[in-house]
Amino acid sequence: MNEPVLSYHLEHFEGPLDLLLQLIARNKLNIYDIDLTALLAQYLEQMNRMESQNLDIASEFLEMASRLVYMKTVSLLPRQEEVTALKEALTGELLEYQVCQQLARQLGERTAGFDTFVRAPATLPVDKTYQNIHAPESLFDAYLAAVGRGQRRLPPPATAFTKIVARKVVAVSTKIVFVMRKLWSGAPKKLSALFAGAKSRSELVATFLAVLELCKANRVELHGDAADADIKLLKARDRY
Amino acid sequence: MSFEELLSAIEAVLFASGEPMSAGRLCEVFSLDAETLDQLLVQLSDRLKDRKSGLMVIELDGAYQLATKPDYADYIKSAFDLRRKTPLSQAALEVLAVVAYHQPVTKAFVEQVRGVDCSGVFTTLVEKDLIEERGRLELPGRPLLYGTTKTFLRCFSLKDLGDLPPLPQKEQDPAPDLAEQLPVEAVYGAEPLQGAESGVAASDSGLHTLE
Amino acid sequence: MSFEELLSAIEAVLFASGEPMSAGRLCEVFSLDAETLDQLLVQLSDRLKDRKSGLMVIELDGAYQLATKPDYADYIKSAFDLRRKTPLSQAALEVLAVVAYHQPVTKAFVEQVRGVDCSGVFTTLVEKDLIEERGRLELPGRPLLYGTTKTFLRCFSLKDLGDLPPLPQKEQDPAPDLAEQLPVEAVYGAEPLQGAESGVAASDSGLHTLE
Repeated sequence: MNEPVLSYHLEHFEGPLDLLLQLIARNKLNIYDIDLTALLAQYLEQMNRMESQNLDIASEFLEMASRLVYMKTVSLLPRQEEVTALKEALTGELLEYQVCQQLARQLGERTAGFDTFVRAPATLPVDKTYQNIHAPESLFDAYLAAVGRGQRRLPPPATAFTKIVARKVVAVSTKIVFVMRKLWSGAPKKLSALFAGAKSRSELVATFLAVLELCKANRVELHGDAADADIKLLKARDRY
Repeated sequence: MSFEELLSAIEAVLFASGEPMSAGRLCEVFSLDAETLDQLLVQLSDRLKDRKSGLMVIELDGAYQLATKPDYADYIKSAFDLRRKTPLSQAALEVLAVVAYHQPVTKAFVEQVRGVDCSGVFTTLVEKDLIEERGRLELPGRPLLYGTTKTFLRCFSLKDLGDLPPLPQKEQDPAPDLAEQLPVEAVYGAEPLQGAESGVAASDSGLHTLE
Repeated sequence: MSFEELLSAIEAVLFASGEPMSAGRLCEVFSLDAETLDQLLVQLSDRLKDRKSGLMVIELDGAYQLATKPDYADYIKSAFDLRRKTPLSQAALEVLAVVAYHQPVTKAFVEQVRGVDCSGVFTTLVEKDLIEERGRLELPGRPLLYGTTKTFLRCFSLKDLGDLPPLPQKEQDPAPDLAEQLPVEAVYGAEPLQGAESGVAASDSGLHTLE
């Protein structure tokens, strides 16, 4: 069964089942009693070919490969019950998919209706306001239908974001300017003084980041520990 | 109102509606009983044929719609710059087939049959109005169910789902004896179709003779 | 193509168009000169009259359109009125319920809850005046927010939103419980401080409730 098969042009597969069906048909394998050795070899060869053509191999193909390998392994065991069951399951899936393909072909042969055209509804200046009356409970039922009783799938509601977004976020750049102005006189200041007037946590964070930026750029110098530290602006002549 | 005028009025209403209109609603608009409406629609259909109209009346699952005849498709496509080919991929046809024969059905079921992820195809088919939501399945995760639409019926020239090509009875190729042991319906028709369409599944199914 | 068939093809194209089509475009599609087209349209008009069609050709500013005859306006109106009474689909009800309980809410929120695209349903619900736009969310993309309308209250026999049937468990508003898991202020640190202590106290208390 390992004779060259490169003459086949198996290019497009709808999925691993489609590939298996094609391999089975081309190699005249018995779908009801699959020759695992032959099928696995062919399947892996096809995967290699896809890989060598730099095709993206969908995870489904890899899954099927590992399934076939597993079946092959199990088939080496003395007891054959498990492999028989696995093969039957695969046969079932292949037959089912074969029917699906056949029905799809039949549908594909009768697409003449795609050549009929209809028109959009007339746009009458009519009031489309809804008219029916429902019990309020119908909403409750629909809500549970959509969300489920556990309500696990609820994403955070819009209001959760408005809170964040409504707050003013202070830009670090404005704080850089602020720090430089404070220190412009050249005299060292207490680091803590820079934070004294902060009105929000965002402002505190921005001020801190501004100080770090300025340190990195070699524009300020810090001496001392923690809140007690002094900060001094380095004028151009002081640097380096 | 004369009989002739009634036909014209129905034509006008179907034209304005655009979408398929149920027999029930037509009866209500024109204060007709179902039988008379049926006759009138046959007459309207004949009249359009006699006068070589470019239009026709189609019946879709008990609703009626005016549509253009397929003969003029090329002109319409060129007038509106529509693509020529039927825009359905093999994947789309396969998904449609499973949904049509098993509806209502979950995406997971279809994916199991096809062995591949079908999310993209489902989105496309919903966009093309060939399938639609049909409630949810009472299972963990409450998956959505899908069924085919009236547009699906029109596009595949089906009056209703009973018109679908019958399921294949057995495998054409190999091992007839094994095919008997494992009838396709036993594998494929695992979920009975609900409602009026059950005839599709039942008609060819050896399983039902057991009852 | 025979003359008769050409008329039918023009009828079909005008039907599918819905909107007026310029004479120029029609000439192009059918490879006709303007004069011939004029004659054909007169003929088509006559043919519709002959077959006592409910439709007619109208000309507006050198463009042509198929339209219903005014005689049938009342029927058409009553057909459209009936459409208003079509009950909401399950999908529409679900969307409406999620909007009602969580408003103001984005389409993305509803789609995440339902696990499926809901654009069409939103359009329909706005058309039916059951939901309406409520400004935008100040997030990238500035998505639209939706809420329910007065018509909604009337159709569901509610005096106000407080009348909505209460949801089970504590989750009438999932916000507080989410906030506990993930205190927005603690993470983003953007809460205004009215004096440093209160801010610290607040975030501390949030953490210590776990003990």
